[in-house]
Amino acid sequence: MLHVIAQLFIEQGLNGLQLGITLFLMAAGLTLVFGIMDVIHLSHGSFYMLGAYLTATLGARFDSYLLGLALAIPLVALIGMVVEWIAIRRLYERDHLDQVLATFGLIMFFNEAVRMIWGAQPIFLSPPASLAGTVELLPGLFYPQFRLAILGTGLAVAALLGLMIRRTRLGMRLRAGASDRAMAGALGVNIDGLFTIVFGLGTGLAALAGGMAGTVLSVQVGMGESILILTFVVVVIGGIGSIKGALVGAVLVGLVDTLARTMLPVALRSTLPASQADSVAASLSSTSVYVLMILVLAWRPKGLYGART
Amino acid sequence: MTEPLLHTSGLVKRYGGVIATHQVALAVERGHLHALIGPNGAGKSTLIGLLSGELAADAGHIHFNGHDVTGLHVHRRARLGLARSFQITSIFKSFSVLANVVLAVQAHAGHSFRFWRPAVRDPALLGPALAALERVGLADRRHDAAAALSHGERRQLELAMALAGDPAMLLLDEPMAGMGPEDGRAMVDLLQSLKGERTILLVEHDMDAVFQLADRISVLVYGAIIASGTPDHIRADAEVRRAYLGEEA
Amino acid sequence: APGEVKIGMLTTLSGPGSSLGIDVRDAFNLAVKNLGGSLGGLKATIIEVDDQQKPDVAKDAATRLIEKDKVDFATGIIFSNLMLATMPSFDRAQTYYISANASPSQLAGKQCTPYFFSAAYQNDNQHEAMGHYVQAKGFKNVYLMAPNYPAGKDGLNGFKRYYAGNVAGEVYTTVNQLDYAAELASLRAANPDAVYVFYPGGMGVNFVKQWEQAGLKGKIPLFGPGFTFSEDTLAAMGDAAVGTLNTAQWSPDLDNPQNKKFVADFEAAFGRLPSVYASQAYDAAMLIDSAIRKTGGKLDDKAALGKALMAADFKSVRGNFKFNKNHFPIQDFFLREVVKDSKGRYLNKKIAPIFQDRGDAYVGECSM
Amino acid sequence: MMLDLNEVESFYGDAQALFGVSFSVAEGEVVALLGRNGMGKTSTVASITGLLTPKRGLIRFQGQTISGQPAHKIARAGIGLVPEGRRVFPNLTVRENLVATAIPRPDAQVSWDLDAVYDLFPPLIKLRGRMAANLSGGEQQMVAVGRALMTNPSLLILDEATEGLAPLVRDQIWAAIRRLAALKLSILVIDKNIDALLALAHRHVVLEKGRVSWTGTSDQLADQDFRHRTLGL
Amino acid sequence: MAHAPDFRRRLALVLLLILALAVPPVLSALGQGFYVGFAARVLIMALAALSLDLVMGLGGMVSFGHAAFLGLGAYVVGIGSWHVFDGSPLPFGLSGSENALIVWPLAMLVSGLAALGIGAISLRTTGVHFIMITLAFAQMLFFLAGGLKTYGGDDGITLYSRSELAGLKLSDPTTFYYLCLGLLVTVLALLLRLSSSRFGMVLKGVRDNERRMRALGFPTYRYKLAAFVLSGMICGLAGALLANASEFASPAIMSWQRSGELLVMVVLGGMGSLVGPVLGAVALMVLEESLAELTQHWQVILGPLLVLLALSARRGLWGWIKGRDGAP
Ligand SMILES: Nc1ncnc2c1ncn2[C@@H]1O[C@H](COP(=O)(O)OP(=O)(O)OP(=O)(O)O)[C@@H](O)[C@H]1O
Ligand SMILES: Nc1ncnc2c1ncn2[C@@H]1O[C@H](COP(=O)(O)OP(=O)(O)OP(=O)(O)O)[C@@H](O)[C@H]1O
Ligand SMILES: CC(C)C[C@H](N)C(=O)O
Ligand SMILES: [Mg+2]
Ligand SMILES: [Mg+2]
Repeated sequence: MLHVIAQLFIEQGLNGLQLGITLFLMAAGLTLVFGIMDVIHLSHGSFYMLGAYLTATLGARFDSYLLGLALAIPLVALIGMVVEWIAIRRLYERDHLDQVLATFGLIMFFNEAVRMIWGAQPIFLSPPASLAGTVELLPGLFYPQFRLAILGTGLAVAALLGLMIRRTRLGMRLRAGASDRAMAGALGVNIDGLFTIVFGLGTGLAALAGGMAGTVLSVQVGMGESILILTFVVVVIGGIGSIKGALVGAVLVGLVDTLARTMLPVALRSTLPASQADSVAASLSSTSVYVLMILVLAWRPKGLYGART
Repeated sequence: MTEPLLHTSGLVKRYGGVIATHQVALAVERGHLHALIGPNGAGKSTLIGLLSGELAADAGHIHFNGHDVTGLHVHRRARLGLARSFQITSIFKSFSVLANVVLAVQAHAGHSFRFWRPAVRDPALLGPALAALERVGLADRRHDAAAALSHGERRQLELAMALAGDPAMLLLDEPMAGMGPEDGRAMVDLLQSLKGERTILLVEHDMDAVFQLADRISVLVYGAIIASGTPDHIRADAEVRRAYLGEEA
Repeated sequence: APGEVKIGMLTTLSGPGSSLGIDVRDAFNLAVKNLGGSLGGLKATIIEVDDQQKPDVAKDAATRLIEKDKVDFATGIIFSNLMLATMPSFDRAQTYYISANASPSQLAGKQCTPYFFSAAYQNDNQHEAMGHYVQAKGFKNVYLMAPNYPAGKDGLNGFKRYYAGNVAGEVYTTVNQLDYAAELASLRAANPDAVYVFYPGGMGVNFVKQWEQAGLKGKIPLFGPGFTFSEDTLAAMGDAAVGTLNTAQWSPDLDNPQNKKFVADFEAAFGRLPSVYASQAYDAAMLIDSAIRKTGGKLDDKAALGKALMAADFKSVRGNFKFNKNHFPIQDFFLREVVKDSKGRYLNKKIAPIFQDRGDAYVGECSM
Repeated sequence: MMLDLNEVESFYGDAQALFGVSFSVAEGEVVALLGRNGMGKTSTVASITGLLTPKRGLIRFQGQTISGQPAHKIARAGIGLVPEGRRVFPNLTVRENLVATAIPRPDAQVSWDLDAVYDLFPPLIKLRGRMAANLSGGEQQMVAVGRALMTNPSLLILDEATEGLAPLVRDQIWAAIRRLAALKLSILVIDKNIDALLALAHRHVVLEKGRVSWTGTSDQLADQDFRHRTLGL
Repeated sequence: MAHAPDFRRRLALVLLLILALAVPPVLSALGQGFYVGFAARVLIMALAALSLDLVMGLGGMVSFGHAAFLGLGAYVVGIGSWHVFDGSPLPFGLSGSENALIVWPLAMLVSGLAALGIGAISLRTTGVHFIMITLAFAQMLFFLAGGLKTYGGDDGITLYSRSELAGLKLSDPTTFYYLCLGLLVTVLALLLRLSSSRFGMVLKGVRDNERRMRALGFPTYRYKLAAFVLSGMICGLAGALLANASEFASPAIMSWQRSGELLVMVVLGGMGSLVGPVLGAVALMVLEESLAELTQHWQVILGPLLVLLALSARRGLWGWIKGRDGAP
């Protein structure tokens, strides 16, 4: 009995982690755009959606999920750069509100465009057959291979990004440009080019997240919004502009959300009828991450690893 | 002698490891212009910050005009008559020059929970504001946007705002920074004219100005006051020459 | 306009629930097409609106259909929560609502109204049938799952009405939740001897796929209502669903002439097999047609129209069909199995009857 | 000519700041830009460095036209700027501030690197790991100067580079500038400390209301009452 | 000096008011009676946008969670009427009510209190963090509302009848429209006056340079909080009206997209001008409605339109109508 509970905990922990990793891939991209370029990029979720759709289509076209994903990422990154070049670029000097307005418009556009191209019904994406099975992590603890693959990928990306921002000159120039574009320019940094690349990187990561999440959830219009807000929460908890923060924040949020979602009902059932208990639990657990965020901000107004205001 | 308008005892401020202010005991007499000089990073702005209340002291006490203001918020100290200007200019860019000063006056006209009467047409605010602008010589630019002022002009606006509240004491952090010789001289004359009428604590790297204006000078090095006295006495001080003045003066 | 009848087709055309709405819309249009573009001799105009499976959107759309488009009948709503949000509007406007699916207990009982007719079922029915079967098979410790909304509750209530054994767990997930990893982990830990899930549309697809990915298929028997294993989603589930048993009032292989025509026409027109929802919509159209014909096209005589509807004077694709006093059907329910046929199509086959002339548990509370 | 301005007119929105500024800086020449507050010194600098794009007129640097070019191209062409009001990157450490925008030119006769800058401003050594936001005013000023030197410019522009510096440090900076001048680096300098400029600059350009009102040598300028009569300085 | 634009501004205001008054008769003349209800809803959103501009435009506090107050207002009305319908009593011996004179002020009170709580915490942060923390609070209320099973959970409350206001028949669209218009104009007038008052100056000062405000001696936190609460109350009133307009109250009202729409309306119309947001609301909703008539894919047009607006219209519609004017 006891080991069943232990296993349950581990398994739920893994589920939490896996949600966390998806969030991280989103948050990493967003924290670059949001933290470093100081753009409130609401349409970040749209690129997550595009990533999922393109993975689905291309995957079906070449009937290989992995090939589809591999093609979708650069493609979405490219789309991202074009969007940056056309619209986002003009928003850097603007205040956050124009950014909200514009990227809000972008969400509308992408959602509707996708609806026109792919239709309003969700597409169901299956993981590659090679990863479809389960692994026995502990005796009796079976876990889907594909979800483990998602975990691994995310962690690898985290490491690479951290290095890029903190160690390389590219990273420094980015942060410099973020705090004073004009000055960085006057010192010879081609900020526009730099930011275009970062934006591409961010959207590429979003595509990766979307392509992987598409198999766990489903590929549908609006999938971007549902994750976008959580992503912002992650970024803020972790500290805007900090990749490390994004990772820690994402894992925290993932765990809190999953554990709340599984433990709260159990707790409440003792007092309420099942459906009551579950809806109360559902609403409480949905708020849990926001409570977490507010607590973190109360304790550290700039987030766990936040430097800039 | 009478009790000083402002005096501190055992004032300490740490930034993590850095000790920016170390056991500072400073006394500023009523009506004096007291200059605070010292190398870069000595802790002058920090001290100003502590006095104005923007920074919280880690230890020690600050007495102003008979009150212990150590724990008080910035705005409470300002109400008691402590006004500061900033080393890096800090104004309301989207406001007109006049509105900047009006706001400064309003700050001292009791609370601002007044929802009806237009503030900029309120004589109670307008009078003092114009007076302050006259004083710093910006009256003729009063309708321009503050954003359109040049660096030096902004410094003048800074001072006008500090004066507007008719404060008992001015904390001026490098008011002459970035002023050309001409405007610099104008500023010196202005401060000259304020002497006696207001108590002033002046942080400045322009030694000509300092030695011309100051009644007393305190020298800050590594957060501690290493010397304090009359201009002549300071000019003579070998330690000060070595640590700060160098060949000048 | 005289000689014309306006139908408001308010249904779910986007999101995980859209496979249902699309079947309902297509089948209804098919029926109208087969009736020569008219209903009861009146030229039929169908105004199509997507409710996005959101109560607020549905409520708003209903108001528009009534006040702006002035429709004579409304139909199409898939989900009971939307039905309950909108019915008061139809009620107040005295617009007949002919349900092609959503049929919540509230409207069958206390809140029953003359302006609501269900051409589908009462939400509990399919679940009752499966509860009856699972009980008969002697399962003692069953784990129940459903979306947390009125129909979810109706569903599990229906199941428990006939299943008397122990409930290993009763879990209500949020509507349109798509990742069930956490729930599956808890389910496994509870180790039940059978699992019953009510997950229509995309929810079902994901649940069944993840059920297989988690390695549970074949380890624990999985049952559901016809909704969970329905032709609109079977293709997406693929082999994961093959062999599962479920219960419904209709199946593509029902052997009656109108059904043979319906299934054939539907597949010809849309290149896919109809689902139980499609069958309900097709009947809804036929019902409206019969009623208008009875009243000789007098749409403003609401009372006469009500009587004509009540008569249900049409040939249902499920064979025998008649209305109870609460305007909900009395019909048969049976066991189905998901199979993959020679043409590679995934579909249900009727296996064994369960209920004859089944009404519903709430008719007693209805004061009509 | 190293730098050559020809009838440059610049605007902030529709407020004109420069009304046709013309002057030039020869190779290895130190030119001082004088003028009271609000006369257009910084605007001139901004126009040269591309922070402000001139509406009319021409700016040429080492023969090629730079007016209208984006700021980063101009900088890469070899113009280093110490801006008015420091503008260090607050969210970078001192060291990062110095290296982030560095342009190594090993071939140049004086090539600035970290060590060279640390020699010039020893206080920065112990501050190298500190976020620039947490520096004192003067410390930031040192970073700003060092940062510009690290781009190894052939024309260095200092806009109030000694503002807020203690006399000692100020002297060090003047000394450094002299050294650079000696090494045939062209320099355009704005400063309130006329005496220092007299000792340093070959030529002086006085701006008045966005126009060049006088140019001449230190000797002419040294004449006190001439200065007052004609320039009001 | 600033007279010409001032006159132009007044003229524009008068014309707008006349326009607004003409809406119901014109519509019913065109046999488009249905749209009177829509127009009322536009005015209600305008009121909400206006309340947002008070904190955002004047005070520089960008709240991404204002839909929460809209929702609270709506729920007060919804719950009031639900208990009338269902007969069951409320806690603290209260009983359900549909009397506007009781329910609407209550709605303002409740959202005001919520604003007090949310503001008290959120205003400790600034900038982007403020944006995000207000969003977080709104999301919390959104999900909590979804947990109120008794009041329909995610599916919300259906009102069986509108509030009663001394004699007025609010169920009549035209009456309801004029009531909304009256409230909107009154609030707008009050806020316009407020914006140039001392209180208004303080808010604008905070928006520009809060640090300096404190140094000048303003206890800024207090003023910001006061503005936030006032804004919350106005938005709550809008919520109460909205529940009546759609005879429905559900968590959807509090969704972040709704908060986003409010932001869009404000920026679109011209932030800080108070009149602007009203125009912004009208423009956005009318645009949506008419595009939706054109094609079901109207968002693919509206989206880029918004982008263009963000990139071009710096001072918003109103700035463009009334012409430029000097700084305050
Ligand atoms: N936020 C901070 N965090 C850490 N150290 C700080 C911070 N602010 C200032 N310091 C350090 O405290 C010391 C005093 O700084 P301060 O600004 O008071 O110097 P100052 O006397 O005003 O110098 P200057 O004349 O150059 O303005 C400096 O060494 C500075 O680096
Ligand atoms: N950002 C700006 N927007 C509008 N006008 C400006 C701006 N900056 C400067 N000006 C105007 O341009 C004119 C020249 O300003 P500039 O800063 O070039 O003078 P300056 O010689 O550098 O003065 P200072 O010695 O005070 O720095 C001034 O009258 C000022 O009002
Ligand atoms: C079967 C489900 C898709 C719909 C359910 N019967 C309801 O009324 O909501
Ligand atoms: Mg200082
Ligand atoms: Mg200047």
